[in-house]
Amino acid sequence: MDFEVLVQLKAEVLDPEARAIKDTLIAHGTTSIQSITIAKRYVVSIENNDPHPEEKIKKIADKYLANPVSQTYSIKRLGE
Amino acid sequence: MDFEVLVQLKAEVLDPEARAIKDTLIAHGTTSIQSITIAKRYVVSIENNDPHPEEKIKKIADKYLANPVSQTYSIKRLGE
Amino acid sequence: MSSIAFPKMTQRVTKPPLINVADKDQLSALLKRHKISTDEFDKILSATGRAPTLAELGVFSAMWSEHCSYKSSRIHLRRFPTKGPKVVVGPGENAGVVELEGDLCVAFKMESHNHPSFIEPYQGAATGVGGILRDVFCMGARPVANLNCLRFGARSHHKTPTLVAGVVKGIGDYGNCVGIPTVGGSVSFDETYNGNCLVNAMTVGLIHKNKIFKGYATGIGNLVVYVGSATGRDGIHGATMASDSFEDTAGASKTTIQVGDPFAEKLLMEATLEVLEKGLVVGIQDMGAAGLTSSSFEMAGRAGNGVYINLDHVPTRSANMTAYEIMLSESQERMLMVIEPGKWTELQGVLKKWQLSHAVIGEVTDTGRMQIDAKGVLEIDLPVAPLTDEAPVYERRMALRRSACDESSPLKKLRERLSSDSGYALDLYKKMIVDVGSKKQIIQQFDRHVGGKTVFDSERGGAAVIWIRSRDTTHKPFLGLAITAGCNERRVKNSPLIGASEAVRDCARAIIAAGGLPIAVTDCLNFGNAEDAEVMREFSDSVDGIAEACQQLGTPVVSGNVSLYNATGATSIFPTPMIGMVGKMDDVRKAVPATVESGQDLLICTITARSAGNSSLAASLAAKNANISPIEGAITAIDWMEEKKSHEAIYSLQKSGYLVAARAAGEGGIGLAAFKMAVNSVRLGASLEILTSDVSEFFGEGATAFLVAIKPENLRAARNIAEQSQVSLKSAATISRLGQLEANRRFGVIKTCFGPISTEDLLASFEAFMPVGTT
Amino acid sequence: MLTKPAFGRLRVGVVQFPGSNCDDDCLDVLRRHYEMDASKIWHQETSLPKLDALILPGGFSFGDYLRSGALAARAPIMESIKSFAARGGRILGICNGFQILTESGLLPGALLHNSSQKFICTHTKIKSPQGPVLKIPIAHAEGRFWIDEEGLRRLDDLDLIAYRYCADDGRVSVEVNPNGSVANIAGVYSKDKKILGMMPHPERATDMLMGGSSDGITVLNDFLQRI
Ligand SMILES: Nc1ncnc2c1ncn2[C@@H]1O[C@H](COP(=O)(O)OP(=O)(O)O)[C@@H](O)[C@H]1O
Ligand SMILES: [Mg+2]
Repeated sequence: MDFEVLVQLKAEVLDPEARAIKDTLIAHGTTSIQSITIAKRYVVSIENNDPHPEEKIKKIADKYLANPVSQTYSIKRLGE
Repeated sequence: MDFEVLVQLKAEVLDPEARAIKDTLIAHGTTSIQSITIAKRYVVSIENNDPHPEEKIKKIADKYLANPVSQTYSIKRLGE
Repeated sequence: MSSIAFPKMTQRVTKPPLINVADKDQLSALLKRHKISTDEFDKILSATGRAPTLAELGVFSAMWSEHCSYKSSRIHLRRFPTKGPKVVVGPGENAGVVELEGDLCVAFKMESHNHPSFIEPYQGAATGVGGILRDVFCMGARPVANLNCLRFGARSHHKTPTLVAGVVKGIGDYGNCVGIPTVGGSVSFDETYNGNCLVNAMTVGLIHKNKIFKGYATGIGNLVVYVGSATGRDGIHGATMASDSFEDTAGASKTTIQVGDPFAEKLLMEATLEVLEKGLVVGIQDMGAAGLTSSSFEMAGRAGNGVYINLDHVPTRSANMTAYEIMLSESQERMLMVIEPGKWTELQGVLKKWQLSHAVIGEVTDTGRMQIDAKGVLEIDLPVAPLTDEAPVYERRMALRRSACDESSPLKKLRERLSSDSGYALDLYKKMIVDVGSKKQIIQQFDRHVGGKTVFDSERGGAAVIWIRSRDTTHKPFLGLAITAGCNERRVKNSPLIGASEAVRDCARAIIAAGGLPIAVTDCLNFGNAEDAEVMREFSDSVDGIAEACQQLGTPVVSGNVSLYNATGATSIFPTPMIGMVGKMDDVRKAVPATVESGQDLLICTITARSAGNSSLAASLAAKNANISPIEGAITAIDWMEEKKSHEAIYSLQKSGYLVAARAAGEGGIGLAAFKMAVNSVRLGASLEILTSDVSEFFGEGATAFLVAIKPENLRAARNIAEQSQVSLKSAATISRLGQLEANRRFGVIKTCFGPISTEDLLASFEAFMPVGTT
Repeated sequence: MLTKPAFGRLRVGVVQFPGSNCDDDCLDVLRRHYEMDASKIWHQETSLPKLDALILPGGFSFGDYLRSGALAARAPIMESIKSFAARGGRILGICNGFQILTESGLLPGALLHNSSQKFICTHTKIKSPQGPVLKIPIAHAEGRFWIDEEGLRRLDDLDLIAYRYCADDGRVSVEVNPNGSVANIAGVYSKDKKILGMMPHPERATDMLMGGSSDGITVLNDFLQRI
């Protein structure tokens, strides 16, 4: 069973990398870019016979993948 | 118009971060994890009046967001 | 266009809403959130002559905060010796400056980022490094070295691994990217820091005497220029403004964590140094704590002028930011400059080259007031002085901590056990070694070589040595700096007065051991709750201890920082007055390392002043590892006459060229100091034999000043030299090349009077220093 | 072999990107040790002055955002650098400079996050196929050289592996691989051997006072001598 965990900076937290990429693209002449945001996408595959996969992935995301001080995350089960 | 660009290491390239997370999870007693993969997810928003947004995002991904030597990428247009 | 006049606000749309002082409940909630006492609010009212606006209240809250105003510490800090023939800029400026040789000066300062690092270790530590770098380069000094002093909770505490991993990575990623080598510091673990870690960062820079810039908003009509990253709702000071009746004006926003951008910092640094070199600004200050508020008020305050700012011109990152938010944001990598209008075009050229956003946001006025418009509303209209020079000063209550009843009994027992049970002694020794730990896992994450000036860094232990190596030929070609920082908090806890003196003395010893001459001191005074009378007494005594040592050593305090309220519930941290010291090296080729790196046969000797106090186990590393709290037992005051004799001896020994290595004896007694000195050669296969069999000397701290490594054939001559300074030099250990029998061992052996130690295991635990954690 | 004064007549440029931080260190060696009249070249230039060689120094160009070296590899100056290379110009990329060269396709392979996932600053021993063991420091977070098997074979066949991490005695083994690089590779040449990229910093080992090694001079001599 595959889960996608998307981890992203909270809204309004400065993302200097996204800013630098955007600025550089524009400086190099790429037009009509409005914004760039960056997230990390984890795909965690859990054995099918696990009794509580949803709980497990939530715990993993909470404890290991996202930093609650600065980040938010979302979980999606990927199509079979 | 928003595009998602997912950039990932090629399958044959070791991702030490993914491995470290998996190892830590297992060491801390989390069972039934089969695999973890990590990708970087860019959401690039392009102005609606851009005449060739698809071409543009492909060019940005090709030229900037992914390094063809070690990475692969995929592009998806995000729902309106 | 060669100059620009700032477009003044002519038409104000509305009057700003004032706080309703009649609503007592609401007012007291508001004051509580802003940490303003009712007495202080009365002072505010008399300064403003009316009820303040919300933004004004925020400004008072920030400027009168402990962090900005030093209100609890100020009366004590006055006791520091701050003057001296080498002092060019003393405390009160962004960094202290002392003369090194001729016009060449050193600017340096240490600052705390404890609280943010505990909340978010990576960003907290990173932005701490960013802040201290800006303090130094905004004076026009080019940073050449970073150091950091870290204190974490017990290794076994569940938070410790994550904190260590995050803080170390944060410091490394920031300093490495800006390109300033991180060459030294200190770190230790103790349960006293379980709820309050300490992250103190220090930067040392080089500057020419006639090119020192200060934070003065001088010249009526001069422009106030904002430079650097845009302002977001980052780390807004004090509480968020959710007060019902103010919702409309306050925007009720959530504050977000401060994120460091070392790339932006590097650009800001290059631009600032270029702008200052070209003389394009009159005054400059970084926007550190309390951001635009403290930088603008302090610059105006120092110059005795007023400043007008229109916040509509401030580059912002978030939409609809209120005056309150813009004024109190602590977004990183920003600078405030005051320039003559005629310099605008040239300034803009430099800032554009370095891709920095910038804007004229105001001008210097003769009103003596800070007047700030936003969206057509005069949000702030305050006299400057009450917020700066006339900020409240408190003489907090002090009380001497009652000491434990039978001070010496646990120590007596420890001493007896160590003398009678060699298995126990050996175990305790190993425990101490592992507790101190190799700093390798930390320092490998720091670029220690960028800049090409590093002669000795943390890899060699002891003080760092930096080779000035400039192309400027007015100074000696091998001129350098010796730099060190730290403090032994257990000894300060034991006796704040003596322990703090010792912290200064130990820094001086490290510099002297490296071959340097101590010049001046910076400090970062980390203490607990200022409203706890015993804590304030610890603070006051520590100040006196530092003052005494600085007086004795001729090393004035030229900059520093105070961090109070490092407490969790009723428990305050051990008093931790971190000391940073800079010394001069006339010839870095003659620098003496603190470790031996070769397998050659050597003698390790102690340098002990004749009437030095007894070695004491009180508050020692041995006591810590035997779980004896530092409150018990006493340490003896420093005999400065004798101390100076040992310094003299080291200088003479250096001149003689006999010193292969030298280090301050410091914590952990001769046992640990000998281990530190020899560990790298043990790794190469040499063996270390510690000859000392006296438990007090082996484990105790206090009596021995230095350890030196010399060739055996030089013993007699070296002893003669030491005796001329009236100190004794005795062999305490030997390092010897491996013999035939041991030739196939990977590491050498360590022998002590308690028995031999298997180095394979010991070195593995010594190096597995960092609790494993992820960021 | 050229003598020091002969080196001194070479015209070498050091390219400065925003975030470069070893540009001054490189210039310093060229000026102090080789007595060259070397100069910096700003990344926004669109043409190069007349030069014998270029150095792309270490640092964190554009903050190393995106991937280290990626944004610099697309900077305006790179077009002229590519034509300089095409004309047979010599280029040395150190650390971030190496990353820029692989990102721009001037050198093969890619430089990925160290397998430890941590920045590492330490002294390493490196060795060219025929040369002596050299002590040169490294300082990087993304220095794991990666190339596919075929690419590695090609590097080997054409003798394009410039330096490998090795032990004190010159032996190449996993134990002395600081970052997980394929085949312990620390530096590689372009096909025509005119471009060299390496993670270790030769400019940081040009005086015995700098960590007890001046082996970096051997590396720089070797590079300059090929001009
Ligand atoms: N947090 C730190 N950051 C950088 N360097 C450090 C840090 N902590 C310790 N060091 C350095 O590591 C070396 C060894 O430190 P330590 O174990 O305290 O022994 P020493 O007695 O030599 O100071 C010293 O040179 C010190 O400056
Ligand atoms: Mg120390």
